[in-house]
Amino acid sequence: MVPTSYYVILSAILFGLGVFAFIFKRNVITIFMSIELMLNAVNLAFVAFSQALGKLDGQVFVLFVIVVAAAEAAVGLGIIILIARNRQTLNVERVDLLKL
Amino acid sequence: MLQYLWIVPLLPLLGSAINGLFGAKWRNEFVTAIAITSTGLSFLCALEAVREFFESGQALFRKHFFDWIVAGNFSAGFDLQMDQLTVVMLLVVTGVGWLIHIYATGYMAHEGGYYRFFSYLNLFMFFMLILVLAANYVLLFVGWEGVGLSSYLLIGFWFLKKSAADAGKKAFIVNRIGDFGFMLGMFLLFRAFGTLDFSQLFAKAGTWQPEAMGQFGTLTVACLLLFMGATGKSAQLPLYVWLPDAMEGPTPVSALIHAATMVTAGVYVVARSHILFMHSETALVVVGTVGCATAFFAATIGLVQTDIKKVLAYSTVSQLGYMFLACGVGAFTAGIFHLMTHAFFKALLFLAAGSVIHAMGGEQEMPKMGGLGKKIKWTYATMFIATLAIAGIPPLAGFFSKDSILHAAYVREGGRHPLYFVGLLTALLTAFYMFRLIFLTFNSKPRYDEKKVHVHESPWSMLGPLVVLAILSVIGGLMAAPALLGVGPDYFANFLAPVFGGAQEAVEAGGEAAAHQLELILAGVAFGTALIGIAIAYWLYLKNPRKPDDLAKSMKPAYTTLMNKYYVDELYAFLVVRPLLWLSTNILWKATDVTGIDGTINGIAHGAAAIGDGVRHSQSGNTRSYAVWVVVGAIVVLAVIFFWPGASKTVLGWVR
Amino acid sequence: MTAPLIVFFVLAALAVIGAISLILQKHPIHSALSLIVVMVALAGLYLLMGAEFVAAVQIIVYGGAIMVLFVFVIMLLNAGVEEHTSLSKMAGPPGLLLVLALAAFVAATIAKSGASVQTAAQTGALSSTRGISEMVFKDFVYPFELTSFLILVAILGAVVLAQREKS
Amino acid sequence: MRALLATNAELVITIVKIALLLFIVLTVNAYLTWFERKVVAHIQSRWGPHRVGPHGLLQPLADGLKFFFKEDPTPAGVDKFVYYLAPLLALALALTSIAIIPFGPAPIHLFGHDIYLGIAPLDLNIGILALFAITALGVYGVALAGWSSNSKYPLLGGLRSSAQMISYELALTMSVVGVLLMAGSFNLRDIINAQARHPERGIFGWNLWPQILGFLCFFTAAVAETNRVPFDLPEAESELVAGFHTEYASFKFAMFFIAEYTSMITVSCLCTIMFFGGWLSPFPASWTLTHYLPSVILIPFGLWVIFDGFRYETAFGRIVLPGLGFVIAAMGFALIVLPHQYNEFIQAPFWFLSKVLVFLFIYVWMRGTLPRFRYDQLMAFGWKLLLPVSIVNVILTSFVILAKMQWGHQ
Repeated sequence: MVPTSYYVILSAILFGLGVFAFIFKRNVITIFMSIELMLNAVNLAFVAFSQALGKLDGQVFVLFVIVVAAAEAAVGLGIIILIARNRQTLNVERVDLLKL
Repeated sequence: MLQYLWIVPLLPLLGSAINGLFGAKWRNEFVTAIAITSTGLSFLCALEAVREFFESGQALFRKHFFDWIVAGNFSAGFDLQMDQLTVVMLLVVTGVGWLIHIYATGYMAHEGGYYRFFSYLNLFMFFMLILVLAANYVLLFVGWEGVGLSSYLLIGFWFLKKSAADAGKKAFIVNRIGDFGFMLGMFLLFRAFGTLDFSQLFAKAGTWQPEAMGQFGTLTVACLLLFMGATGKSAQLPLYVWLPDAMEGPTPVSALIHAATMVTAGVYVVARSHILFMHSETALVVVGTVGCATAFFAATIGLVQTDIKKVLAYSTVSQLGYMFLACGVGAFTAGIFHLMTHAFFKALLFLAAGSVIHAMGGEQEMPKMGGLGKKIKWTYATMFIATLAIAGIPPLAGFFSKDSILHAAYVREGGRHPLYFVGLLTALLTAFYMFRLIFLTFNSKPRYDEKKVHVHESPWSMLGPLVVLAILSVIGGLMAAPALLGVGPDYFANFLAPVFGGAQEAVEAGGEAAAHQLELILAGVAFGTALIGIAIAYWLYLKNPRKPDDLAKSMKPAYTTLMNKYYVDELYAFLVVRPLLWLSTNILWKATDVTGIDGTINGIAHGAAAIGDGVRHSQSGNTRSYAVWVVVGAIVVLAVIFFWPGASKTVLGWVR
Repeated sequence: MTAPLIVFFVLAALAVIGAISLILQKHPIHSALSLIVVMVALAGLYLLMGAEFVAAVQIIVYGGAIMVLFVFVIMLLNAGVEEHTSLSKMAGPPGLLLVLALAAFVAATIAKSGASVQTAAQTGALSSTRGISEMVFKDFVYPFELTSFLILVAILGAVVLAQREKS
Repeated sequence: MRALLATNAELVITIVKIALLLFIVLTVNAYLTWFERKVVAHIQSRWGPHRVGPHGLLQPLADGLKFFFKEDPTPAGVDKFVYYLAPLLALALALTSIAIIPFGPAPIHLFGHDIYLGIAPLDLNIGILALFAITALGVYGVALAGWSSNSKYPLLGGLRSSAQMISYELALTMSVVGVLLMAGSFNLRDIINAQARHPERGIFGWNLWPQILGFLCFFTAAVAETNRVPFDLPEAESELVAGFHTEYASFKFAMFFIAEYTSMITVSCLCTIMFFGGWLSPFPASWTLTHYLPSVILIPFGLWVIFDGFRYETAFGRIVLPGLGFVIAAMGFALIVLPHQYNEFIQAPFWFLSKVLVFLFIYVWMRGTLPRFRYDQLMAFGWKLLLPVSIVNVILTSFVILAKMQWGHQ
């Protein structure tokens, strides 16, 4: 049996990497992906705890997270398409004005 | 109907609402129908309720309809109650009110804002009914303020006329002063008894120790404060000033509000809380003195007024003074009795005066009238009856009520009788100025241009109420007659006995036989004085009409003083109004409002702007900088969880 | 070193490497691919933990739908290699520090709590699918319906956003 | 050596199974191409391949050799990594998906081990879900291939395919839900056994009848998932040259090819399992005579092949065909003469494979007859017809099941 703390620490590492990507990357899409990475890390922690505690709530919650992530991806990518269409760039540093 | 007592006040409210909301578009007939039916129905309901009340034979009926205010240990429900006192007031209000409504349909027929007028009038009915039906001081106060409001609206009905608008404001403000005292009184009562419900409060108060003369205990103070409210509402010294000006309003309003019903609210309140007053010698004396003084004072002013309505107004003030005098000497029955009779004949007087004004095409100055008696017979007849009544000529209503008051005053303070004699003198004055009015208006030769003004009798919608009221003022007092003649009890007193039972013994002190003897003598004296007054008036205004002017010239200072109503308004203007204006202009407006409040608010706004201007620069618009901030926040949170020993446990708790 | 442990370490290594390459890759497509690797690895971990259903959903939704959407958008916008600006170069080291601090804190907090979590009952593989379905449709039925609405709204929003305004 | 075998027998068995399955699948693929070309040719009243070997039977071998020995150019400016990754991904996923299919109920007893037909463990509770997961990943092969080869036709193909596959995946998944509800399990074996609840009904116990809607949706969506006619827009020769694999040559192209045919097989297997009772015989279980059907089919077929071989023109054909025919006929005889349980054992795979064959034929048949959709038609069809219908199917099914539970006569 794998100790739960292993899973949790792995999820912590993944989360950290996600955060780093979130700060470090410049492409909107990649930043968005790093958010997904963070979500995944959290999901891992959820499942790990649910398995450790013998309760299924964690897994159910993961399902909800996934659903929300799907919705978020749909809307977010729509927005990204709009940005790319209006500003001809995907670099967040070039997208720092509210008005054009 | 007794179980659904709330219908009685509700009907006028409905009428008011309907007229107020839709009346503007309707023809006057509809508005009339709504107004008359609503008040009439409410009158019928009231009659039915009274019938059931007597059938049930209970001393006091009260019903809790719903909780209105419940806060902590304070609770004021929408409770209505009915006892004999309420019955009297209820019938007077609804009955007279209804008559006056009918009258008004004729009087206001050609006025603009017809629907508005009736909407206000019904609103007034609603509040007045609430006032008389209320079973606790809070609800009563609602009615109290409500009638104040509607009186304000109606006085200022012709709001385009500056004098009218000012009169409305004056009435409102002066009443505020009284209400201020009234509220303080309520607070004090609640503080002392923990309730404002009549039955509970009086039950508690009945057990208290009566407070002797000059002893200012809770009850005394409370009573004085309540009386302050009463003086405001019922136009007693020193707050009477608003009532004469209130004559700016349409005449039916003067009749209904400023003669029959609203102004008697003060008397009603004093009578309603008679138990409190009976427990405080001081309060009673104050009430009696103020009432007596007002009666005399107003009567003197009334002597010289030339405006027909002004005369009536001052007479109203003085009659109200009578009522308070009665209350002051503990004869609440007599007070209420006079209240009722006065409602009849004073309403009649006003309506008749209105009819006169109508006939004269809006002329109110008596010096420009005269000799109308032949032209408008009905008005003349009815008004003459009313005058006899108020002058105290037996066997009309006024005689009995006034007589019982004087008798009570005499009996109450055995030995010295200042109140009694002043009252008597006032009776004389009353008779005088009333007949002066009659002679100036109806009898002497015409002093107006017959070509211009063609005098005409009013329509029956106006005369009908006059006749009814005339009948009432004739028979209104007969209930007390048997007692006077010694052939039976005073039915009115017996009728009210359940309410004032406690109070009456004080009056009935002294042997029965002696009392009756005395009563007859006093009645005779009163009658005599009345006759003297009439005689003087006759001699002055019919025999040799030159005389009054000579008199006026001969005693100029007194005359001018009376003419200017003792300069009371000017006095108030100097003592109260100007300092107040100065205060509000310099301190409240310039200093507090402009400098203080506005300054603070603008300062806050500018501060916010400045801060925003400073912080703005952290908003670079660069997503990743925001991300950095998010991460920093997360780190701080984790640091707290990590370094604060208790927290990690809690986190575990969440994990579990 | 039992079989599960070996599998765990292999998958964990895959996940971490994938995440790192997500950061290091210059081209969004490559980042997306590395992210897919991470997700598949996580699905494997879920299987290892006996959460079969979650694993399947992870791959179907994340791998099969969301990431495809990403790839699709990247292709559609023909996103190129991301360019560097002086600012972005500058942002690296402090960001790294921050993240290290964050990871350290998380790890430490877990290390504190980990022991006690270990003591919890290790009821490993329970028939997750049936149980999950019962929970979703009994205990969590309202949140579930809510998510369905969320999805609907998201679809509409995406359509509204992405459609060219008629001009 | 023996020790190793003893300790990780399971591992060894699995590896052997995988190798075997790979070999079979690849061969079947190869001959599937031959089959397709023949059938289409006959539909179009042509002969099809008939030069290489008798009836062109060696044509697949020739093609294979050609794929191996052709030059393999890499276009300029492609994203190398992805360009190489894509075909691998496609092939790997296709082959993995087939590993989940169970081919028979009963194990073979060998070296004291129970060896089941099919690679996946018996208690793979998420069987169908795993399959869908793999199919879902299948998009990447096409999409990435299209994108990475840095050329407009492939890119269009890739875009089309990714859009198309996502769209039809929904319908695919939803249409199966009905079956899952009826079986109450994701496990493929459970699903098949659920259809055997009433052995006396035979073919009428299959999911096909209650789930006819589901079946239609499923099959259509599956065809779309495999990018086959009439949904082969990603590789629409007439519009996009060859769609996503325009830039691929020789073996990498072959990978895509194999992947496509493998997924065809997988889908056929799925249809069989989901709706056609898997390895169940269409006849009521009480009938034992039908158990000799394999022999009854094999023997005449073998005899015909021998006869056909004797009157074949080339010497090679005269040698090979009779041999083949003899083998087939011999198998048929063997099933009769050998002990009873062999015949019993062969029943399940026989039915399974024959049903799969029918579906493969339908695939080819459609390719021979149907025209291609237009892109917008495709999308409209997927979103506006398939998805709603499959959802309706789910609702109906669940209602019926609920009603049965309520008035429980089932």
